[in-house]
Amino acid sequence: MGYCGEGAPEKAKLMALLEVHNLTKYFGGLKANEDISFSIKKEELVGLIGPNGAGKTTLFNCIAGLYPVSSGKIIFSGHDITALKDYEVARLGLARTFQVYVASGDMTVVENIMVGCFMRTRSRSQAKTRAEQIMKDFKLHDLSDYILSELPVASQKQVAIAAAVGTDPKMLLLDEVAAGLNPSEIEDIMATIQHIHYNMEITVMLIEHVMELVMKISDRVIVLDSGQKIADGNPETIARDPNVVKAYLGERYVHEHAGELT
Amino acid sequence: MEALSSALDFSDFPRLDMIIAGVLGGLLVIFPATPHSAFAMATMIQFLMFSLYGMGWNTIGGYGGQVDLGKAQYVGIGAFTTAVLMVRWDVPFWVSMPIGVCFAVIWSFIIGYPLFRLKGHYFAIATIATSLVLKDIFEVWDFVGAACGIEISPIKYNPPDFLHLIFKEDIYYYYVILGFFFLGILYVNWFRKSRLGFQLRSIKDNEEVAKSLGINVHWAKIKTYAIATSFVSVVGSFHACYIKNIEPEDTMSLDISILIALMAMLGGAGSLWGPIIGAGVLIPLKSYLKEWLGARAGLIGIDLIVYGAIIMLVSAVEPRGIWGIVEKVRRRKRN
Amino acid sequence: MDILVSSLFAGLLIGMVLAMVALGLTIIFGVMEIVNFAHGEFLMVGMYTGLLTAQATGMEPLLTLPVAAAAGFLLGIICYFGFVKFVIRGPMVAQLLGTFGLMIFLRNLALLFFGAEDRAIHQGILVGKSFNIGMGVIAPATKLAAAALSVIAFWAVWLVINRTKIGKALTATSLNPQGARYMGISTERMNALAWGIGGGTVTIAGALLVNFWSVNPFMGLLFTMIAFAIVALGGFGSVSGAFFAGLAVGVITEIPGIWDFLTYIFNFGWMADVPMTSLKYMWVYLAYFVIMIVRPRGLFGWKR
Amino acid sequence: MKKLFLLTLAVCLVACWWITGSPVIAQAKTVKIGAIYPLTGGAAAAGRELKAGAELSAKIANNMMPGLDMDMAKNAGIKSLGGAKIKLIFKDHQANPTLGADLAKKLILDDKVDGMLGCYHSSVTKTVSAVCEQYGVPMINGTSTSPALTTRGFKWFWRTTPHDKWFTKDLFELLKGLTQGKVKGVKAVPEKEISNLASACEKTEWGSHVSSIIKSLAKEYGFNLRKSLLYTAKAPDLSSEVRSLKAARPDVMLFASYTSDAILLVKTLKAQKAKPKIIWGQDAGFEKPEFRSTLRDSIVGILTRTVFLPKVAQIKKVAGQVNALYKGKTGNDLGGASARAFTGVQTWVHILEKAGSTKPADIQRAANAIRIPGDQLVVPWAGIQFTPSGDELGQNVLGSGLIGQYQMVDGKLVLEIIYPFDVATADMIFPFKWF
Repeated sequence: MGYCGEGAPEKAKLMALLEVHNLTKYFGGLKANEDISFSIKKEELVGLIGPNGAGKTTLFNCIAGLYPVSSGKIIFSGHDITALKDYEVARLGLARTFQVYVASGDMTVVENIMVGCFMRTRSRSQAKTRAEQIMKDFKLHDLSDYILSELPVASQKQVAIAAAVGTDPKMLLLDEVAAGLNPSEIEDIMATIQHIHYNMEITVMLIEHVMELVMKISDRVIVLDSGQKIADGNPETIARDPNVVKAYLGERYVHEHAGELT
Repeated sequence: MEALSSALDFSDFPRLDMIIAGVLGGLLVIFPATPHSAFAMATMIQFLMFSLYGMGWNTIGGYGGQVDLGKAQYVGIGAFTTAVLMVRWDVPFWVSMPIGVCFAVIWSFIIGYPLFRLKGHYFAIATIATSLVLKDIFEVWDFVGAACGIEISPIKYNPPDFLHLIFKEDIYYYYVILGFFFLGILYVNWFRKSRLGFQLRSIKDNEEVAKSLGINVHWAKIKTYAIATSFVSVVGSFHACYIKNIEPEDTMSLDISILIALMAMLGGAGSLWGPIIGAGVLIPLKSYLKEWLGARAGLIGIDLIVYGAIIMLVSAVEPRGIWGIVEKVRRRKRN
Repeated sequence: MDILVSSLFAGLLIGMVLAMVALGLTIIFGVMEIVNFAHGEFLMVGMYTGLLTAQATGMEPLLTLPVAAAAGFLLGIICYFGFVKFVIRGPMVAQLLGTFGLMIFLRNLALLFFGAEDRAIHQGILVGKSFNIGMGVIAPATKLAAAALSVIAFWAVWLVINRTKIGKALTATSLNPQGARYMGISTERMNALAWGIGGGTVTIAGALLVNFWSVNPFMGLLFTMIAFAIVALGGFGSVSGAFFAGLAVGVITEIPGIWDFLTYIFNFGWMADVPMTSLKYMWVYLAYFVIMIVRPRGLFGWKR
Repeated sequence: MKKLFLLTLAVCLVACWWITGSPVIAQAKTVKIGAIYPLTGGAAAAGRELKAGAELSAKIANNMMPGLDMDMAKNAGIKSLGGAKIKLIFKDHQANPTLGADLAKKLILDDKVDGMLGCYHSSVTKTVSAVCEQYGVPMINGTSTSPALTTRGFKWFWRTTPHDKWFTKDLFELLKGLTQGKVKGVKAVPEKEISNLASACEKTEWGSHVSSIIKSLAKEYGFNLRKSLLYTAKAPDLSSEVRSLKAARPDVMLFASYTSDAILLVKTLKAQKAKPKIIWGQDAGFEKPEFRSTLRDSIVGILTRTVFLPKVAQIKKVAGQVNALYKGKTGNDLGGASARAFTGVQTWVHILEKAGSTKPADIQRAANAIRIPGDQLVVPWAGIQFTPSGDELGQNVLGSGLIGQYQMVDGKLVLEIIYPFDVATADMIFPFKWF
């Protein structure tokens, strides 16, 4: 469908925020990402799915500047961030969370979020007020003074997201925020993500295994399999895409149940 | 003047702490008025000096989690700058001290840049190496008196000389270092709540995450290392005027580095009071054990044996030191 | 010319013993990634054991090796079960702090028992004998014997690590403790064994060194640093690497001689004034620092 | 939780009030003298000698000793002070200057001593004398030989022993004597045969000064100093130092070493087959009992400068008597350290007799005016008299040194005097060879 013929503000809203061109990443011999290209528009909520070892997290790390890419180009809001260090990328407004985030040390919840806020301000008081604001939005204010590492995983993930939001980013990369959470916690996380996306107007890209979550909240889903992008479209089409099904269920199953899916 | 207010603001500590701290602070101020032996006085000055060393170490080693075992080289830089300037050109302490800090900071940048590419054990050992290298250089460098070191002749000045910090009675030295001590506490109190402080603590927690939050980890570490350095260097300058005869062998020896680190680690690295508690426990223990068992019973080294035992115990039971235990107990009380 | 050759020769000789010193450290590190700051103190214990047994029994100092080895092995095991065991679970800071405590403890225990005087032995058939190999190279019999023995010991350890079942188990533990545990290897016992071997080898080195060097309670640290330098150079956890690195460091400690040689060649006035002999060990520390910066995994490192 | 706070509280309190030691009240009839010696640590051996020597001297001063031809043995205690007894308070500085200074403060302020004694290591003497100078407490130094000590213009510091410049001069006199055939039992040696020197000195205060003195004197006497190096006394190994000495092919090797490094040096020299014609040690390590007992016959022929040898006992009557007492007390003969410590205390006694009070000012006056005749002393000096002015303030001008050589006399290792030539007790072994 073409977006042509719409208003200027619309245009501004819909121009690409993140563009990835032919990104390829090798680890020594093995190919983690091969020739991946996609672009994400402002205020989109994109899901990135794929079977284990498909190279989703590697892709994130390349975008966030944790790994140097082997070849390809990454543009974020007009800047070429291919060669930038991770903290430089973060300062440009591309925040991310980690798949396994083990909090250690003695920092409290509020302090953790303040670290994020300190990226934009030097003043402690400003950072503090901002952090408190965020905690209110995330319904974390009653946890404020607890040591993070002593809280349950769910809260830790919430705080991690909150800290990332504290850097007030244009875009947020969420890596398996729902992994290892129970349904009700997943509900909360989902609410949080949607809050970030709709109320805070932050573009979100998330890796997720919990399908109902992805399918429910994503505007668009990108599917990786063994390092390659095999599909890209809205949830409904993805769900029916034979490649995707193959990727998830395997060749044989698809052959046996041919016909059931069309 | 946000910095000042935050430096003076201890409100995040429980009232009990503040009361105790206040009482102890008061005691420190009135101590010289009480009847005391010269030995007790010397011990107290040692205690204050090492608390300051510890505070300095604590910024990088405690809040930043970078175990630095090379602080003695900065004691040396501070001490020798002051001594050389005073002996050769009669420069007052209050001038030579900042100069010493400059030298120390410059050196800290020079070695800090490569040093912080290392982590953990590798970093710790490398700091020892650098410190020993500098010591060996000083021991053959005639300009700073080589291995004989430099003597600030007491008869060239007529005490009390506040400009050159040459006194006869220790009480003057006591109050000077006490002043530095309180300033140090305020500074660290500001630091731990400053942007850099927060960044450092999050680096200690998890460098990946810290980077993802836009922190330039390498640079943050180097900056803090310089801060720690200037602390140590200032006390080093004071040491020169207090001892009046400094040699690389006992000013820059590794034992100093170790002691500095131990003060903070034992008391509780990464907490404001940690280094002070550590020094408060170890220094009297050291000197009095030495005095009693060492000199009397001829059991030389017994003090350090007890030391070693304590250290091993702490590291096995509660790595976060005495303060760590306190906090643990508290938390158990709270929930 | 003579001075150069003889220095290099002496460097290699002492290097073999130094390699032996570092062996224990690298094994322990390889198996459990803990840096033992008390390593030099282990060496000191070895030297005292050798010295005291030799003086007490009046036997040939080189024959005290088994005693020293046994002592070191015990010391290692005791340290592990009595202390290290509790520290390895803790954070890195705790390990540093802990092994430091161990260092201070052992050092001053020695001070208490043996006093601060340097001790040296001057007995045995080898004392005072030395062979003139020519080119000005004079090899003291004690050093020759020490070097030879340390090579043999090194080779033996290397065999144990690479050829025997236990050795394989050790390697397995070092590569992947989890996996090793699944394979039914008791990592606990392997760690203890590593400490045992570590202690044993370094005390042997001590008993060798005491034949021509003097010992005092404070000497440990120097050797800890030397051992670190060697291990860094040879690669943390690499046994064969340690040997060659040892030789290299041995030569580094002979830089004064090499400098003399250069002085005689170029014969600039200022060269003679450089107090190289006082800077002897500085080069070792410098080497460590530089190596760590440019090649953090060590020259032959296979593990970090 | 409270407990822990109370603990820290307690410890800090301790620091304040714990040993707020009841300052010792100076009771009449004793003169307290603080003696800071290296009783433990690397030089503990020397420390024991020093302590023994000083104690013996105090004992003689405090009691009548009929069989002894010394003034201070004539009466018990100090007559002019109504028979006040000397009380020595020993402290252990472990060769650490900073610790030494602390101890000095403690002695002066807490123990209220009337005077000080010590400290063997020149580096420690430096800091301790600085403290004494500040507090105006008289200090007599009997055993530190760094020339720098008396050039600082201190008004409360007197040194009885001759310093290294003199001792080193003695050596060069001996070398000159060799070339002129003055030495007992050696006919004149051609100059070129002993013209090449090499020196190795430990690198603290004392050694580095000796090194520079050797440099200047070598120039003055027209010898050719091929190599002069400094080394760490604590180093476990000195082989590279020795090799570099050897490479200079010197005829004469000069050392300034403490005990353990002296032993190590000689061992390594022998192992390296070094072939100097003369090996000379600047006292300290080279005349300690440990040095002999460890190396035994391999030191035959080595020269050492000293201020006292058992041989002196044969020449000097007083020395003989004191040596007998000392031997009875410790089992060893008097050595350089013990004899000089003895003399140090003796000097104190004489000064106090003269002063007739323990007021610092009187002591200062007495010390500057004192003149102890040589026949009172165990050491072979012309006497004790301090320079009251000039650039060598408080240095004893009547002291002198000896040079001894280890020789085998019917299976026993003894130090024979070979310089000054007139009191030489044996033929010099020249050239030196390994036994």
